Amino acid sequence: MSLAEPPLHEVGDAPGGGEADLTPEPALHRALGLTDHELEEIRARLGRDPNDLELAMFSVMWSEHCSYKSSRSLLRTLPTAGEGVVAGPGENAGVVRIGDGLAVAFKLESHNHPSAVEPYQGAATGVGGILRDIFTMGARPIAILDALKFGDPADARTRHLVRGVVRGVGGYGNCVGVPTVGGELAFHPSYASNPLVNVMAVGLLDERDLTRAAAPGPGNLAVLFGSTTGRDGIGGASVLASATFGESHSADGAKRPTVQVGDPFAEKLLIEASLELIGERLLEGLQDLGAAGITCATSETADRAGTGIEVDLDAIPRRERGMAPFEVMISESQERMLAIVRPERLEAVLAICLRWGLPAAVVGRVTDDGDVTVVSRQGVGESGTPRELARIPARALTSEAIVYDREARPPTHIRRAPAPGAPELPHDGLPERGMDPGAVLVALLGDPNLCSRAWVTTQYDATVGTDTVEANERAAAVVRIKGSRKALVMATDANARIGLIDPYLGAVTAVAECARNVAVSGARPLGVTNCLNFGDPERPEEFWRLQEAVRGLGDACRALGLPVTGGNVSLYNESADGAIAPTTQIGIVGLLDDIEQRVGPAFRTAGDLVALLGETVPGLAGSIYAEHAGTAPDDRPPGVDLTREAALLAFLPEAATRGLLRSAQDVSGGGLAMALAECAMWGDIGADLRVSVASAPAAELFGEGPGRVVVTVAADHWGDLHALALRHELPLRRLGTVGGDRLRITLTGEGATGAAEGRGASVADEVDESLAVLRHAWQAGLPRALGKAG
Amino acid sequence: MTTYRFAVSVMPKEGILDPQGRAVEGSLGHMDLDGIRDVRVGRRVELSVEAVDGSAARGVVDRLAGELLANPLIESWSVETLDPVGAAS
Amino acid sequence: MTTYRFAVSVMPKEGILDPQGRAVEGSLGHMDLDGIRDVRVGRRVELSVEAVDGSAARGVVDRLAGELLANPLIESWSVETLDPVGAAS
Amino acid sequence: MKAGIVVFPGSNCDRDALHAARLAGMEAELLWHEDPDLRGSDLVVLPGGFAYGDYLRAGALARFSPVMGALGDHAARGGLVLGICNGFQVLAEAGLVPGVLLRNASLRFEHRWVRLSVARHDTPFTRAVPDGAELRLPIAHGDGCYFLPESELDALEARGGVLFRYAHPEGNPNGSARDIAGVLNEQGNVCGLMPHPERASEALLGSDDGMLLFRSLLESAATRLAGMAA
Ligand SMILES: Nc1ncnc2c1ncn2[C@@H]1O[C@H](COP(=O)(O)OP(=O)(O)O)[C@@H](O)[C@H]1O
Ligand SMILES: [Mg+2]
Repeated sequence: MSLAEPPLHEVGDAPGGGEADLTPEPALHRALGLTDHELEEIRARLGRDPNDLELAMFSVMWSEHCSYKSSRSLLRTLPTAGEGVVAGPGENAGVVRIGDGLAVAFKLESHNHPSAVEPYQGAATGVGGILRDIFTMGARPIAILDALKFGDPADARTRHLVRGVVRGVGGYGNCVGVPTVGGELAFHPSYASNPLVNVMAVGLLDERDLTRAAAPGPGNLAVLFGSTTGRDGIGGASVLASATFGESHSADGAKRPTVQVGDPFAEKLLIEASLELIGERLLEGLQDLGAAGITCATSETADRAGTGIEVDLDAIPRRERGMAPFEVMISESQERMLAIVRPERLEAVLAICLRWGLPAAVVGRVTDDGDVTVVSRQGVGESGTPRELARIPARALTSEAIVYDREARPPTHIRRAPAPGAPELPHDGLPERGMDPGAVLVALLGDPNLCSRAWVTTQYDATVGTDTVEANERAAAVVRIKGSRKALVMATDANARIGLIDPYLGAVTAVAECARNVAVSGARPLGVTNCLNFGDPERPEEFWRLQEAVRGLGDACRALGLPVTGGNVSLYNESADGAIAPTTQIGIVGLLDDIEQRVGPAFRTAGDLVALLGETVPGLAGSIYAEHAGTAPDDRPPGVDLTREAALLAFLPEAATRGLLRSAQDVSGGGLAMALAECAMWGDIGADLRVSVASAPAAELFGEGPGRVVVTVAADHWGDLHALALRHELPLRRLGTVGGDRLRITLTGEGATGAAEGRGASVADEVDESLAVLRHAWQAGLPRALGKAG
Repeated sequence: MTTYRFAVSVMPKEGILDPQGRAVEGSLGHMDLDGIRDVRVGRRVELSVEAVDGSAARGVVDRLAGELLANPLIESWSVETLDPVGAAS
Repeated sequence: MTTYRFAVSVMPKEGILDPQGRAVEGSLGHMDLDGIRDVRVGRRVELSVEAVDGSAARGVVDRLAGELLANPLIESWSVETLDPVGAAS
Repeated sequence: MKAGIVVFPGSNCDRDALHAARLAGMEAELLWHEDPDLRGSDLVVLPGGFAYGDYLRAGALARFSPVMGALGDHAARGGLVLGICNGFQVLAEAGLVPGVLLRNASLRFEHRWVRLSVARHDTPFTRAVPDGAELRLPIAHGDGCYFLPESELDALEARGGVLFRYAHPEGNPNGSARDIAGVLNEQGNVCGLMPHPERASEALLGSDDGMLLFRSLLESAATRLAGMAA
């Protein structure tokens, strides 16, 4: 099908920024990014001075990315226990049982910095990395969701990044044949020089295939298969070369590209070979190679099994000649896997790799000394006894790596959100003079953050696999499971605008919205994965934001009874213009027991009743509307009532199972009016509605307060639905009926025109637009925002 | 004004993985062609430039190659001058 | 056995639409580069061949180019001999 | 009837084709590209995907796989061959159907639902398609722009070699000459098309129009067998 290859390099500012380029310093450990304190800690763990190779291995394993040294203490507070969870944080991906002997594996991961440097390859290798985490567990990847965040779409640099990243996600995902069924695309100024590329992958496995990333059984062999090992991804550590063979760093840097090129074709072969090896029961353990390459894979698998691994450096298949030991040990060359194999099964393993055309080699063996050792015959000749180049206790590199308790300090003047049920403000204080709700709705439909994503999604193969039931432009994607009536429902959400005002509330809001998005289809959420995208944790304000977000994540998951099964942390998302908006990306997978009972978002039949489930709370801060209209200083984002969210999560599946719902659509970005417009556009049928305005029209129509769902119900089911809502203590407000080819929303009640005029504003008291007008605004939004967007 | 014709070669940088080259090598076995190694696949862009003189034209090509045709992070490029008529055919 | 290195250029034939070439021309506006015309985007493949002598090596390359690297219906190709070390960089 | 679905390294719609063939009631199995034995398949399907990553040119490397020789003989004997998307590209590169598939005019990968008009109903691939019926199928490709020199296009159309065309309202998604979405070889037993009938195999997935092709193949195989028996 092709277009797997990158396009001609796009016009735009030359890619740059992002990576820190270390210039050699007298003290090698500093040049490698280790502090003097960390060097002491290393000495303490070794009981001696590390040599250069060991120092390089520590420097990558003790990096924030691999060691989670700033976030570990926070992550420990997250709720991880849950019904059916068979693998949680600590594994490559979370795994939850779904019955019939099946389980689902899922995880979110970031590739922000590489994508800022080289958008196509950065995004492509991001997809490759998260897919490996899924099939390493023994699961066949069945879906990809991409959550993308950029700066102002009018900016040339942003357009270059958007095009590159979208092409990269598609170029890789389309080629490996895993459908990209959903995701997020958001624009916010804080991402201008630091885009976010978070990718979620979902896999399906037979529970018996669940594979651990461990290296048990001294005497077992470590087999490296997949691509060969090159000099890519060595980055900062390349300063070592100057130390190792006195090369000038610049000449040296030129030889070591920091950009990694993905090979989706190799990944596809890797998927098939790995799943075949697992299916044939040939492996004791399997681990993907990501950050810190072989060093990470060997130390993590050894540590998990309480064993050691001796790495035979000379046996590692290379792409280039003359690679230094440290280059081989920390190379981040893509599309590689490490398998732990019993000697008697080696032949069978190599045969399968060969059949799939994948280079494979025994690169070490499991030992009982708990150390990762690196040996080589170079210099001693074939006959001579191998030299030991490095010996480090595996756990010193992983579970016992350095951990920090960073200082947290709330920034001065941050606006806190009201506690649930706090007294309402008199009004939202927004300028309303001359506001025509119809015109505002059309404007919101065309907003880059709310409009159709077709320009992106048409570049992704969403139907490969013949399981995709719902994809894209939907609250959540629905992927059926062949041979059963079941389906998996998946969504990913974040809320940067609220996170910016209140990181705690930002995380809570994202969890609530994501769970709701899964539940509106009638599914029961199974678990939560997440990606914490924040700034420099060494700055107390930034660490406070991270701390608050994790607290919100934990509170929300506990209140909704959802286990956190895994995730990822991306820190130092900063640029000259400061840190990005605190971004807690949430991913949730839910289970639908009977695909036939799924509920879609679109209006279906004329005469059906339209109702709003949940209650509108005041507060417009953090909404897209507020971005257009401007918020008053005393305004706050709406709070989240987690008890009510929990009730929604219980109500929706029950209503769906009992067949009471014709449609259900979550109210979020753009508010109630936006949700109603989507239901109408997607169903290609209008509605005639009356909305009584309690506080202010803007809050009623465009407020993004959580806990609300637009539902339609056949007239003769109204009673039952109402009774069910009562039982779950959920307000259910009738708005009108489905029909016609216009969306008509008449505002009533003391908050409408009259009251508004009382406040000196003149508000048109109805929305009355044809579906054609709404659809046009919605579809034209993104191409316009990106400027023809070729 | 004279018209000059150039060919810009854009190749994956040394050390950068070249998936296409590897795939070609991998499939050669099926073609019973022996002895082929180190295959690298890149792009060749031919174009005409109208300019006052050769060095002006060359300047334009160099900018185009460095800023648009090649991605300096992963690709290296070189320029070759063709005779006005010439093409790779 | 000696190792020879070649570069094969594969270009779209005259009259074959070349959307990539058009795209390059299309983006020239953003770069205020004038006088560029007739842009054609093709492929350049560099490879080494081990053979008893130059003509044997050349024979291998010609076969590879004609049967695999180019599709005669839409592409023309030409071979250039490089010095063993050579690359586009 | 027996269908064999070829698995090249990088094929990714092989299991989808298997699923659709079985749904249609065929006996179907996967064939490994390095094995020249077609295992007595009446129908050979070259599935969608990215054989050899589509590196160099879509289908260019796959056409040298050992199975392709056997496929050529099968086709020459009048055996049925269906190439879907990447499979179409492989057939074109191998010269088993006329034409080439160039980069999409948009220069982008295009995934969307399209409508196909069916030019003939007297072929083994379309006999079960009701007259006048249009097929709703998804496309998912980066190189689907069908090309053939003008004169040859006329000849192709004259001999009824154009089987499927992109139809309105969605229209031509990739710039294909004369809206061509699928073609037939001279003998009419080898068909290549860019859209994915195997993905439109159940209403649940958005359409089951694709099954009309698989049912057509099942019927025609049945009548052939009957013919041989008689
Ligand atoms: N925000 C988070 N919440 C829960 N678990 C997390 C989070 N971040 C990381 N983890 C867990 O820490 C482990 C290491 O993460 P990571 O380095 O991304 O794994 P990998 O190297 O396999 O991609 C994983 O098990 C991951 O699930
Ligand atoms: Mg991993």
